[in-house]
Amino acid sequence: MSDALYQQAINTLWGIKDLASAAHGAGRLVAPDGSALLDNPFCGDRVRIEITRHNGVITALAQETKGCLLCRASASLLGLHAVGRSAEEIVNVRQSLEDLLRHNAPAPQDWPEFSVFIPARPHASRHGCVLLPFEALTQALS
Amino acid sequence: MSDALYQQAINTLWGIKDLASAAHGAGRLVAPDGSALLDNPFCGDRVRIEITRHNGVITALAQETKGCLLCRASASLLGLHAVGRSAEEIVNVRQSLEDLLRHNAPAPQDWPEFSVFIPARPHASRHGCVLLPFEALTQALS
Amino acid sequence: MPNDHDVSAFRRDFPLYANLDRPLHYLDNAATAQMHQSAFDAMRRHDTQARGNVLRGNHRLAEAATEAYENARAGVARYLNATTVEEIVFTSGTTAAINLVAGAMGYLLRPGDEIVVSLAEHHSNFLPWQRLQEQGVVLRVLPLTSEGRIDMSLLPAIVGGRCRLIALSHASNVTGAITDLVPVIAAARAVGARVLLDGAQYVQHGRPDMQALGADFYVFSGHKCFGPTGVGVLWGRREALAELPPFMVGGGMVGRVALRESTWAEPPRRFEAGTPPIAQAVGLGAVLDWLVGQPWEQLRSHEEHLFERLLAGLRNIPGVRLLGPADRRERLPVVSFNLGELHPHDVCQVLDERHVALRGGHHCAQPLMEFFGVAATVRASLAAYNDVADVDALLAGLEHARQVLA
Amino acid sequence: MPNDHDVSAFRRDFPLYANLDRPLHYLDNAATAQMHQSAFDAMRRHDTQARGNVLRGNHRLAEAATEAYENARAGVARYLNATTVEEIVFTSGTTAAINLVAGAMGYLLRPGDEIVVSLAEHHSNFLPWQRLQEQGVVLRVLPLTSEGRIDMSLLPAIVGGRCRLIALSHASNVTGAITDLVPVIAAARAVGARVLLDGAQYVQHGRPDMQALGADFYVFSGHKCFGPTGVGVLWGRREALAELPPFMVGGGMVGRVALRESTWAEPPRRFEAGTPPIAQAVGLGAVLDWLVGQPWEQLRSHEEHLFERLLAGLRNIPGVRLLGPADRRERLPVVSFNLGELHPHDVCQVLDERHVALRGGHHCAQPLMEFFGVAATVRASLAAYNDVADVDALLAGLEHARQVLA
Ligand SMILES: Cc1ncc(COP(=O)(O)O)c(C=O)c1O
Ligand SMILES: Cc1ncc(COP(=O)(O)O)c(C=O)c1O
Repeated sequence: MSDALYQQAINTLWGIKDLASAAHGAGRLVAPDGSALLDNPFCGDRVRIEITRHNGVITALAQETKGCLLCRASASLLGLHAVGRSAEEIVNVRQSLEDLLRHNAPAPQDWPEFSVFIPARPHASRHGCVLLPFEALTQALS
Repeated sequence: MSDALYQQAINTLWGIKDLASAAHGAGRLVAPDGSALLDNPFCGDRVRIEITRHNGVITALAQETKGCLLCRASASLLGLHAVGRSAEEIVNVRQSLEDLLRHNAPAPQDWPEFSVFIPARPHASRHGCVLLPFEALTQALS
Repeated sequence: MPNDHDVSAFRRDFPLYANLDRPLHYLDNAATAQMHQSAFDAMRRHDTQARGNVLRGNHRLAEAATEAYENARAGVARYLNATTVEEIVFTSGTTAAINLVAGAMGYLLRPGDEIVVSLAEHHSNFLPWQRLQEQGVVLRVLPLTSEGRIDMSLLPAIVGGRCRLIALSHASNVTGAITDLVPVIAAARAVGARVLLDGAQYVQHGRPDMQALGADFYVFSGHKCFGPTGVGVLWGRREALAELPPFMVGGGMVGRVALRESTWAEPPRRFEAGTPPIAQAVGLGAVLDWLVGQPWEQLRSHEEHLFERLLAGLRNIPGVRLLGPADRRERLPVVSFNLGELHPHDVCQVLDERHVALRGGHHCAQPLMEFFGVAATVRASLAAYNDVADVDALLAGLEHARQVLA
Repeated sequence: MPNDHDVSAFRRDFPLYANLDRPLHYLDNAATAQMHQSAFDAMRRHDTQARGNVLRGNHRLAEAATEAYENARAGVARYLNATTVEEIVFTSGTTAAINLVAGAMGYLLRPGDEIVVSLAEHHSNFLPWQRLQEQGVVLRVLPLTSEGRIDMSLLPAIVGGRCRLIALSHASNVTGAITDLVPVIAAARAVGARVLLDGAQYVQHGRPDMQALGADFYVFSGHKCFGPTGVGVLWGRREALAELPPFMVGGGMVGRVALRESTWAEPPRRFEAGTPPIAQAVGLGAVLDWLVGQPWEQLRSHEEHLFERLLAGLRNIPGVRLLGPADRRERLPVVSFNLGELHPHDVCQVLDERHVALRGGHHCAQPLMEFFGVAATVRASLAAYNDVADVDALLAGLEHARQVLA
């Protein structure tokens, strides 16, 4: 890895770190309509997502994440942007995230922070960390 | 393989063929003291050995062999030379035969026909064919 | 020659042929085929540039190893025309793959459930099912026609309401007979039974199409289709794999492990306990990527032409008894025979002196040998790198064996 | 340097090192070690000169393949100081070998029989035993001391009259802790139980002596001792193997196969169903032939020197928590640790950018992670080709990670 790339990775890591530390939506809901608890079998990481919804739209989301920076940053993004979305939109955005990681797709317009995950592209073993919160939300919605 | 070696193999094969066709000791005993039925798991070959003995010495031997030339020649040798031997002698001679095949030992003086098996030395997969009747006799004696 | 297959060009990519210090007429392809250059190259590249454990680490070698391993899975899926890569499980071979399915199903079967096999199966597709008898499963055996083909007229009588699985070879390793799958799949569907096909022999001679065949499980070995030893494949239809518990358990196939109880990963990982045969899977993937691009019409017509010549020559040798279907189109280029009363081992030995590699024995198919009333046979099996000289050396050698041994 | 081990000379025989296009500090040897030249050479020689199926044919390639395969068996027996070659069974790996013993014993165990393992086991030496619970076998788990060593003071309480087998790692893949075998063997002998040792980690660092250890089964994998993937070994004491039925069944391991019932071959063949990983066994045999001649004192003192440096360096990093025995002599050069609250995956990622290959995760030892109260750790594991630069790169990288991630 060139020094430039390396420096970029570090910078992005800071972006990820900020997102992870912000921990948007951290906590539990009192009376969730749906919830899911998911493990990453490779590292024992664990994400719990709880939601309420109304008329098919997410009205509240709480996440509890024991995981790496990538996983926590990803969960934090859900806390930031998931409210107001429908199940369908979440399925699509999960796909966009996977496409960004696996197929070099750009970040979708309304989730611009996805670009912090671009340096994870060559690290297929980490894609699961990024996707885990979105998998959990999809499950909580179904 | 050189033509000379090849010719030698053929000639020896004739020796084996003669021994096999002679089928010394072929048949069954009316009242055997010991018997054994052994299979070669690779080809389905089968040898039955029956013996009578007196004072620890083989007094009669019959063999029934469904097998290849090597196996039949070997059984035929038992028909020729086993009577009059003790169990101990048979254990030793079985070992001599194995040594001849695996460790380039010469044929023992009182079983000179063992030398027909010398061309089988490089063919480890055939050693079992040659040894099978001797294994069966050892088992019949025990 | 009726077609354009250039054997000597084709052989150039089989390094064993380049290393010979004496002639070789290799006609034991049903036991093990020679390995193609693509497998050598892919394995060497892997072991010198991307060696690491898979699915476990996130350093670059581990990432590269995982990528290579998963690419190999995709290559297998392509060759088999599988619906998804998740339908591909790497095993250590055909035998391990069949034991996997039998062992896993063993956890689900109840006494009185039935498994149907045929009398023509290789021991590897017979014993794992026979062994389920110990837990009260009933083994039902399809009989054969006089040609050694599975007698399909008896399917309705034998495949009953308790049948859970029909396990048959796609093609016989003794006679080359290709199983007529249409009635088998129909009979299984009628009672809700699964179908496993043993493709160990078939895969070397063509691409089986998972979406067209209608089976639920398909198994084969790397070493018989020009790939490495130590690796094989279980293809399983998604629903069929999903309902199976694991067979072997250990690292890499779990959800959570707790002291009292553990949970399993989804297929295919559920069935790949421990470090898989990584380099070997990569080698097999490369070979199948090569095979997928072969001009199959041409290869097949080449094999058929040789096989025709071989069968005609064998029929001309006095005292030869040929086993298997009379119609060449119903079989792979594999033939078993006996030369009068001559013992197959003796025949093979004499032929080996003439550089013709055959196999003599029961070919791990003792029930079939018994059916034919023989202890053993001589078997010749062709691959796409064989040529007319190979066939003619065999035929001449048999004439010679008849003289020497008779 | 306190000894004469010449790392750069040693590395020359590991082709991966010659192929690097960037630095590599490979410290993931407990997952997979790099492959030695002898294995490359032996496998290539085999596949280009002696490729054929084993134990089955009598043409020259098959004879040569069988000879190479059986020579490999002899090489393994020599490395392990086994009594006879018949005590060596080739498997596809450690996990397969343990599943073999557990599956075969499963046919013999009665409800209420007990199996003893420890809390420190790799999933591969835990799940196969845990699964026997389904048939009424009782799993008893040896607890650990605070250092993560097996608490031998509890042996008498846990190894009772119904104990049939004690299955423990010879050395832990997480902490490197070497199991104190003397009390284990004594406890097993006292109740007539068998002992299985999981040598997956140990074999890379020394020769375990089967005649001295006193165990009944010993298992390991080729890929962790500089050999190929796709092959492993089960050593079994002659009487111990003789009493086991087969695990997998199929071609090559039978006596007679009949429609109703079949008989099995003697060990080791009884346990090698189907075509074995021939080339891989040959590669492993070559590696062990090379290892057997290594100056072990020198290699070990080299590893110890590096490990000392590594441990001292780790202890100097603020916030590092080291797992495992404090006494270096009680462990292999393998260490797990955490850096404050930093996630192991993040740490490994930052280190990978600095060309240091580590492993982060639960290391297929979730019960042990739970014991230590962590979800995952970072693990560094040394091999004889590592050098001071590798250790220093790791230590500097960790400092850096602390700054970047904290
Ligand atoms: C102690 C221990 N046991 C068992 C295994 C399993 O070995 P394999 O994955 O080669 O089957 C490993 C390695 O993963 C190990 O470290
Ligand atoms: C039809 C058939 N099934 C199963 C097998 C077993 O394959 P393997 O020995 O590679 O496991 C073979 C080959 O030996 C075969 O020809």
